[in-house]
Amino acid sequence: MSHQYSAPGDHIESTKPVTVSRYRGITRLNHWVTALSLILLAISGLSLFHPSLFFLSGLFGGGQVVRWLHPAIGIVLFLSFFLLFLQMWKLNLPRREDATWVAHIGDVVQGNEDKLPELGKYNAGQKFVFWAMTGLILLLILTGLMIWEKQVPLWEPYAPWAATIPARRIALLVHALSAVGIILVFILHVYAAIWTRGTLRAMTTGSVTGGWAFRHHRKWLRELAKNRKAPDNHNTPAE
Amino acid sequence: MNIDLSRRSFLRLSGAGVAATSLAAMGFHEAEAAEAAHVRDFKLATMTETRNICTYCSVACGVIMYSKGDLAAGEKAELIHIEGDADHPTNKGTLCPKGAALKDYVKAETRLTHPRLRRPGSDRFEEISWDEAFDKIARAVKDDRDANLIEKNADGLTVNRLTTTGYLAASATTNETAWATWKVVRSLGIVGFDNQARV
Amino acid sequence: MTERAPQPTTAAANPPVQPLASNLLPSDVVRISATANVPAPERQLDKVAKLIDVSKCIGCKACQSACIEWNDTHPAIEENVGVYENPHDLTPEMFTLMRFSEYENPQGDLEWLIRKDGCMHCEDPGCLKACPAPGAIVQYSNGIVDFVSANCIGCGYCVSGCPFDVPRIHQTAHVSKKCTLCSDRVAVGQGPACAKACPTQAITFGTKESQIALANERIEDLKSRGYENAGLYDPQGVGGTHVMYVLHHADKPGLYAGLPDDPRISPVVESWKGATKTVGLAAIGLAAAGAVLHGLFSKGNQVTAEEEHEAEELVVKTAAVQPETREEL
Amino acid sequence: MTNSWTDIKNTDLVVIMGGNAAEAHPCGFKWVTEAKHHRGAKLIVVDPRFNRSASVSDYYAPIRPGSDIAFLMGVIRWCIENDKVQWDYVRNYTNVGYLVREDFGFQDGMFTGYDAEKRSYDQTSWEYELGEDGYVINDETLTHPRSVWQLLKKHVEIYTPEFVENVCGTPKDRFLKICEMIGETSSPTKTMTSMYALGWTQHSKGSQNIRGMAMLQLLLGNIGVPGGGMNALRGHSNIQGLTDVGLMSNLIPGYLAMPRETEPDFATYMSTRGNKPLRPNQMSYWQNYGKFMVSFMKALWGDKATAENGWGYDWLPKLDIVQYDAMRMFNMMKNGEVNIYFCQGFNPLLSFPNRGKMTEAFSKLKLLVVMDPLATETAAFWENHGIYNDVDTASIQTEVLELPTTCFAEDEGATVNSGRWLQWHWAGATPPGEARSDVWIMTQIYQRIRKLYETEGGKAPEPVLNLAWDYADPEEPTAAELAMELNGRALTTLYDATDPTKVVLEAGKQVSGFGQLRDDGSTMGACWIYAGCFTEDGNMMARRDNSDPSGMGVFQQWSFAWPANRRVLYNRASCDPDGKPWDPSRVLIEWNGEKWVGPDIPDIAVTAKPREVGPFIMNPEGTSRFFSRKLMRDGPFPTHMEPFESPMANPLNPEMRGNPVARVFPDDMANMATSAEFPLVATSYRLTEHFHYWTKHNYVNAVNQPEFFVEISEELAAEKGIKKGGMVRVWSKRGQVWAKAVVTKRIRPMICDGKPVHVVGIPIHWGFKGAARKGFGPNTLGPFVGDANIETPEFKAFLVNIEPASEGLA
Repeated sequence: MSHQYSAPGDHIESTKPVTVSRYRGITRLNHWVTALSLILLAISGLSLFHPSLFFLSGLFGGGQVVRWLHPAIGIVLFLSFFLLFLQMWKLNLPRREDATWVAHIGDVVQGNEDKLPELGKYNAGQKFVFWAMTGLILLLILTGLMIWEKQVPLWEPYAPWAATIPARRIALLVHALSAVGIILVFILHVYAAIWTRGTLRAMTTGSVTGGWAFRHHRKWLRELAKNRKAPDNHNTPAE
Repeated sequence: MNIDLSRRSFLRLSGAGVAATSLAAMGFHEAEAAEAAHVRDFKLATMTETRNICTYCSVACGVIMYSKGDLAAGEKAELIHIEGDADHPTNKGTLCPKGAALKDYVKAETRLTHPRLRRPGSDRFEEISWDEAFDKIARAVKDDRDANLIEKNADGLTVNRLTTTGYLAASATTNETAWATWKVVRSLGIVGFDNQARV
Repeated sequence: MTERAPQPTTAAANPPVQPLASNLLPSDVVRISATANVPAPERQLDKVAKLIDVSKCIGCKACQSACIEWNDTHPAIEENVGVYENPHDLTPEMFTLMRFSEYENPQGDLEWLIRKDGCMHCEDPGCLKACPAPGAIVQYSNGIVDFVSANCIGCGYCVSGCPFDVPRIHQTAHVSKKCTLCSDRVAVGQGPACAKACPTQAITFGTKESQIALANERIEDLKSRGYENAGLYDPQGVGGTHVMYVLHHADKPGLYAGLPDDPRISPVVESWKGATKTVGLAAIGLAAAGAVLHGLFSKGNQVTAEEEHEAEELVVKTAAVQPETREEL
Repeated sequence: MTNSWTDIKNTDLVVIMGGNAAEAHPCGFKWVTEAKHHRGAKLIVVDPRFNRSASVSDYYAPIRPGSDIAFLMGVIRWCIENDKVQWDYVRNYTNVGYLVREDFGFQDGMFTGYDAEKRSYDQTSWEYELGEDGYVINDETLTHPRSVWQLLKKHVEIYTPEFVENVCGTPKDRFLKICEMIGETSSPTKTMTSMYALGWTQHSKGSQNIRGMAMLQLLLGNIGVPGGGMNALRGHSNIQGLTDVGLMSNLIPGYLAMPRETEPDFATYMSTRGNKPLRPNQMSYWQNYGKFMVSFMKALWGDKATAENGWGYDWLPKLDIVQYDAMRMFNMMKNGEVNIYFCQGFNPLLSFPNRGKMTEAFSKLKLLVVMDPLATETAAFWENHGIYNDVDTASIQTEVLELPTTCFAEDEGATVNSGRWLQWHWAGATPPGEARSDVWIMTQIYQRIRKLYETEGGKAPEPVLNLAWDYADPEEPTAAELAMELNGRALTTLYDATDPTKVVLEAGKQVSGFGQLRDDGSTMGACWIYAGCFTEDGNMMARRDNSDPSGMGVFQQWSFAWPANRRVLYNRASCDPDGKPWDPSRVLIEWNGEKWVGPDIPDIAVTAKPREVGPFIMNPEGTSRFFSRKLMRDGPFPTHMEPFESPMANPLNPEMRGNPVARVFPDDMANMATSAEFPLVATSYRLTEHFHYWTKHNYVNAVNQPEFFVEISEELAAEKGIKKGGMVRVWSKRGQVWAKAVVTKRIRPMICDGKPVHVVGIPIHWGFKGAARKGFGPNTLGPFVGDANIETPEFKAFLVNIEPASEGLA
C-alpha cells in the first residue's frame, strides 16, 4: 500500500457513486479547533490592533479578559496546529507539478482545470497556505510569548536577551505584521475552499465526490484506487 | 499560566459568551464607553490637622498630622497621613525618608498595646493588667530600696544613695516627661540614672 | 458650591483640608490613548514641571518614602544585593527610585551620581501612543501623563512604548502603574509629595518656565564650581518633558544609571503603531472585499458530471487490473 | 549647637567632619544646600567613607577613623604658620595672653601629673598663674614662654602635614587644600561652621576631638558669629531636652551638679560653686549658682525645703563616684550588683557595646521594666532567635515587664532641638490598645511606692514623702503644669532689690526669666535655663510666628530657645571689641552707643560696655579658652591618642594605649584586640533611611534599606575573595556578625605608618524585631570603653576581621 500522494486514512468509501474519504474525524476536529482558535484570536487580537476595533473586546468581556484570554487561545492554536502539522506536512512537501501549477495560476483562478497538471492530495496553493500558516503561527507564538507581560518572569532567566524592551518592541511589531499576514492567509484559505465547490464537505463530512477528486487531485484518486482491495464478499459496498 | 478570573470579569465573560453566540450579537453591540479621565479623590479633605514635631532626630522638623476624628474634641482620632509643615522655619515642609514615613511608625504592626510580663525562665510574654504591673514594680522597688539604700556612708555622712536599682531614660520623650521622671527617680535615691545622649 | 482649587505654583505649601473642587478636569485632557480626535479643551492649564537638580540630591530616598505614603502603596521588602538601590527597580508599588552610580571623573576624583528615576511625563508620551485601550492613558493640558486604571487592560504595551522604561504592570491588579506627578494633589493646587518632602529641595515643582529659570540659575552655580558641562535635561526627542533634570554632566546623561542620551519613541514602536495599523487594516479589508467580490462575480469551480463519470471508470478499471500487479505500482 | 539650624544659611564654608549631616540630619543639611545656592558657600567633608554628604561636597578627603585630633592640630599649626588668624578676635576674646603655672608641662604625649594606677591626672598644675589681685596675669605681647599662645604653638609644632599624612592617611595635597580653604575664613567677613556628631563623640577621646575644632574656630574668629560656631547635631528629638533637664547620674536640671559625698551639707556644696571672676568686671554668670540651686530645691521639695534644712539637701542622693553612667551600670549588673533596671524608650541591648556582656548583664537582673511604644530587642533579650539572639531562654531567670507607651503622635509637650529651641507639640492620634503616656506610668509607680511608704514605713522615707507633687490631678499631671514648673514662679511677692516698694512679681506668677530667680526661697524653678519658656504671657514654646525680618534665620517669635530665647550663643563675639559687627552684611547684635541691639538677644548684659565685659559671660575669665584648665580629664590641650584597638602605635608615645585616663573595667581591658589578630579598622554609623532601631519596625523604611550589610572597598573584597552582595562574617575579640557585603569605590584603603589600612563600615539599624530582615548590630563587636570625660562608647574605631561566609546562612 504506497502512500506517495495520499495519507494513510484516505480511502475510497464507495464506488457508485464514487466517494473518497479525505479527512478522518480526528483530523477534522483538529482542523476546526485550530480554525476556531484562529478566529477568536483574530477578533480579540484586532481589538487591540486598532482603536476603532477595541469594541470587539466587548465580545470577550472587555480588555482585561482579552489580555489573558488571547494568549491562552494562542497556546491552544499553537498546540492544535502542531497536531495538524504532524499529520499533513509530508504531503505538503513541494513536488515538480507544483511549479507548473503555479505557472498556470491564471488558469487556476479562471477554473479551467484541464490546463493544469495532475496533482496529489494538495495543490501548490494549499501547500502555500499550509507552510504560510506554519511559519506565521511559529512567529506568532514566539513573539506572543515575548510580549506576554505576565509570563515574562517565567522564561526571562533562560533567554534574557528576549526580555529586553528593544527585543519586545520588535516582537510587538512582528506579532502585528504576522497577525495581518495570517488573517490574509486565512481569508485566502476560506475563500478558496468556498470557491472550489465541493471542498467544504471534506472538512465537514470527511469525504469528497469521486469527480471532485478526479478534477482536482487525480494522482491522489489513482493511488487510492490502486490501494483499494478487490471487492470480495466481505467488503460491503457501503463500507 | 493561571487564568485568575476576578469575580467581576468572570461575570462579564460568561455574559459576553452568551452574547457572542447569539448571532444577533454579531451586530457588534455598543462597547462600554471608556471611563472618563479622573484623578484619585484628595484623601485629606475634611481631615483634622494637628501640629507636631518629628520624633526622630534633633532637627525637629515641623509636621502636620491629618486624622479622621478630632482628639481635642474628645473624639477618637485615626491617623491618616503625616506631612511636613511648610510654615516651620527649620524644614519648611520638607521631611527626610524617616520623617516622611512617620505614619507607618505610629501604625506599625509591632506597636505595643498591652502591659506584658515574662516570668523567670518562661519562653513567652503574658498579658497582664496595668494594676498588676504597677503593684509588682512598686513592691520590687520598695523592697530593693529598703534592703539596699545606703543612708549613711562609712564616715557617717547622710548619702541616701541607691545603686541596686537603675534607670535608663529615653531620648524622645518630652521635657515634661523628663521632669516627672527626674523627680520620681531622684526621690528614690537612684544614682544609676542615664539617658541616650551617647548612642 | 465648593470653591475651585487654584492651579499649583509650588510644592512647598500645606495641603487644604476644606473640600475643594478639583481643578484638573476630564475636559482638560489633550490626548487620550487609543482615541482619535480628542475634543480640544476649552482652556489651557499652565504647563507644570518637576525639576530634579541632581547636584543638590543627597540620595536620601525621602521621595521614595513620601511617594509610598501618599499613594498608599506597599512595595515588597527585598534583600540587600550589595548596593544602596532598594527596591532594586521601579515596581508597580514603587513609582520612583534613587539610582546610585560611582563615577571616577577624569581628574581621578570620585563622584557619587544619584538620580531620582521615574516617569518623565513626556510631551509626546510613548506609553500613550503604544496603548491599545481607549482612555487608559491621558495627557492633561498642563503636561501630566496619567494612567486611568479603570480603563487599563494590563497588556504591557506601554512598557514597550516608553523610551525610559518606567511603566510597570501590577501582577495581581493587572494594571500598569507609574508616577502620576501626584495628579490628585495638583488637582487641589498642591505640588507632588516628593517635591514637598525633598529635604534639600533638589526636587522642586512649579510652572515649566519657572523651573527652567531655576535650572539655569543652578547651572550657573555649577559652572562656577567647575562643572563646565552642567546643563538642563529636557530631551526634545520626546518633545521635552515635564520632569527635567539639572545634571553636572549634561553632555553624558548615560553616567546617571543609564539616563538615555537622546530619548525618543522607538522607530519600531512608531512603525508598529503607525504604518502597520493602517496598512494592516487596509490589506485585510481589501482581501476580504476582494474575496467577496470575486465570490459574487465569478462562478465557482464546479465539478462536472462527466468528471464524476470519469472517476467511476478510473476506480472500477483500476480494481479490475487485479491485485497481483498492484505491488509494482 | 552654639548656633541654630536656620543660621547655617549665613555661612561661607561648611566643614562636615566627625558627622554625616546629609544622612543623619537631611532637613538640617538643607541649610548647607541653601548656603551653597545663595551665598556660593563651599562644603568640605572629611570622613573615612565617601558618604552621601560627600556626594554633594565641593571637596572630600579620607581620614583614618580615630585620628581626627592629629588632623585638627595640623590645621591649627598650618593656620598659625601661615598667619591665618583672626587676631582682633583672638587677642580680645580668648585666653591666649594668660600665663600658665610654671609646673605645667607636656612630654611624650602626656601632661604633668599622670598617675598610672588611678588612670587619671593630678591637675593642680593645669591652672593660670594668678597675680596678687587674684586676677589672671595677661601678657598682651603674647611673647611670654608660659603664655597660652606660646604653649599652644609649642604643643602643635609636631603636627606637620607629613605627620598628618602618616597618622591620618589623608594625602598631603588634599590636607593642604583643606587648610587653605579653612584659612580663608580667618578674615572677619568670612565664617565657617563645623557640623559634627557621633563621628567625633564616639571615641575614647571624643571630647578632645570637639575641643580641637573649637580651638580652630576660635583661631579663625568663628565662634558666636553668624554662620559659625560649634554645631553638635544631636541625635534624638529630645536628647538636648533630657540632658538639659539633667537625666544623667551627676546632673541636676539646668546643668547644676549633683552633690558628692565630700560635700556633707549645703554650705560646703555651695562653697566650690559660683566661681568669682578671674578678670576684672567679668559677668562670670555662674556666680548666680545659688539662685538657681535654691529655686530648684524649692521646686523639688516645695515648702518642705527651708533654709534651715539646707533646702532639703540631705534628701538628695550623694555621689561617691561621679559617673554612674549606663556602661558602669551594665558592668555592675554583670557583676550581680543591680536588681532592678528601668528602660524608658531605650533599646540598650542593641546600642551599647559588647552585646554578649549586655545579655549576660540583663540575665543577672531580678526585674527589668521596659517602657516603649515598640516591641524592643531589650525586652525580649531572653528570646532565642537562632544566630540573631542565641540564648538559653530557660536559664534566664529575669522577670521582664514590657509596658506599652504612647509615641509623639499621641501625647503633648515640648522637645528641644539641636539649636536649643523648645517646641511644643499636640496629640493627634488615639493611642493603640492600652498604651498610656510615660507621665501617667511614672506617676502610677510613684504614687504606689509612696502609698507603701505611708502604710508600711521603711528606710529613709522622707525623700519619697517630701517630694512636691501638687498637681490638679495627682494621678496624672498635665504637660502644661510640668512645663510651668520647669519655667519657675514666684512663691512670695518679689520686690526690687534697689527699691523695696516696687513689686517685681506677685506671688504665684510665672517668672519671665532666670534673672528673677532668688536664692532666699522666695522663688521656685525646676530648670533655670528654661526660665521664660512658660511665662504669664503663656506658653512661649507654642509660638508659631515664623517671621524673620532680619533675614538672618533668627526667628525670635518662633517657640522659645534657651537661654532667654537667644538663638546664637556668644553672639557678643560677632562684634569687634568696640561693638561693631565684624561683617556689616550679617548682623546679629551691635552696640548703638548705649546698649546692645539687633535681631538676636545679646549674649551679654544689655548695657555692658563693649571694652569692659568679655563675650564669654559664663567663664570667670570672660574669654574663651585655648587652654581649658582642669575642665577636661585628659588634658588642657587636645593631643593625639590612638583608639584602644588601633592598627598602629601612637607616634607620640608607643607605650600609650588609647586614652590613658579613660575608664576601663578590668575584664574589658583583657578583651581588647591587637591589629596582629584583627587587621581591619571597623567604624559604625547611621544610614539616612533608618533611625536607630525604630524604623526597622516601619515597612516603608524597611523597603528603602531592607537588610544588614557591611561596606568594604573593592581592594579588600578582591583580597578576601568577597563578591558584591555575597554573605560575609565579620568578627572581633568580643563577637561575630553575618552580613551582606556592599563592595564600593567609596571606601579606599589608606596608607598609615607605611602600611595599608582597610576600613570596614558597619551600619547599626538591624535586630530581630520589626518588619525589616533580621540582622545584627556593630555593638556585638565594639569594645566596652568610653570617652574619658563622658563615657561615650568608642564605636567609631575598633578592630575586626572579615571573610566570605557560606551562602546557606540566614
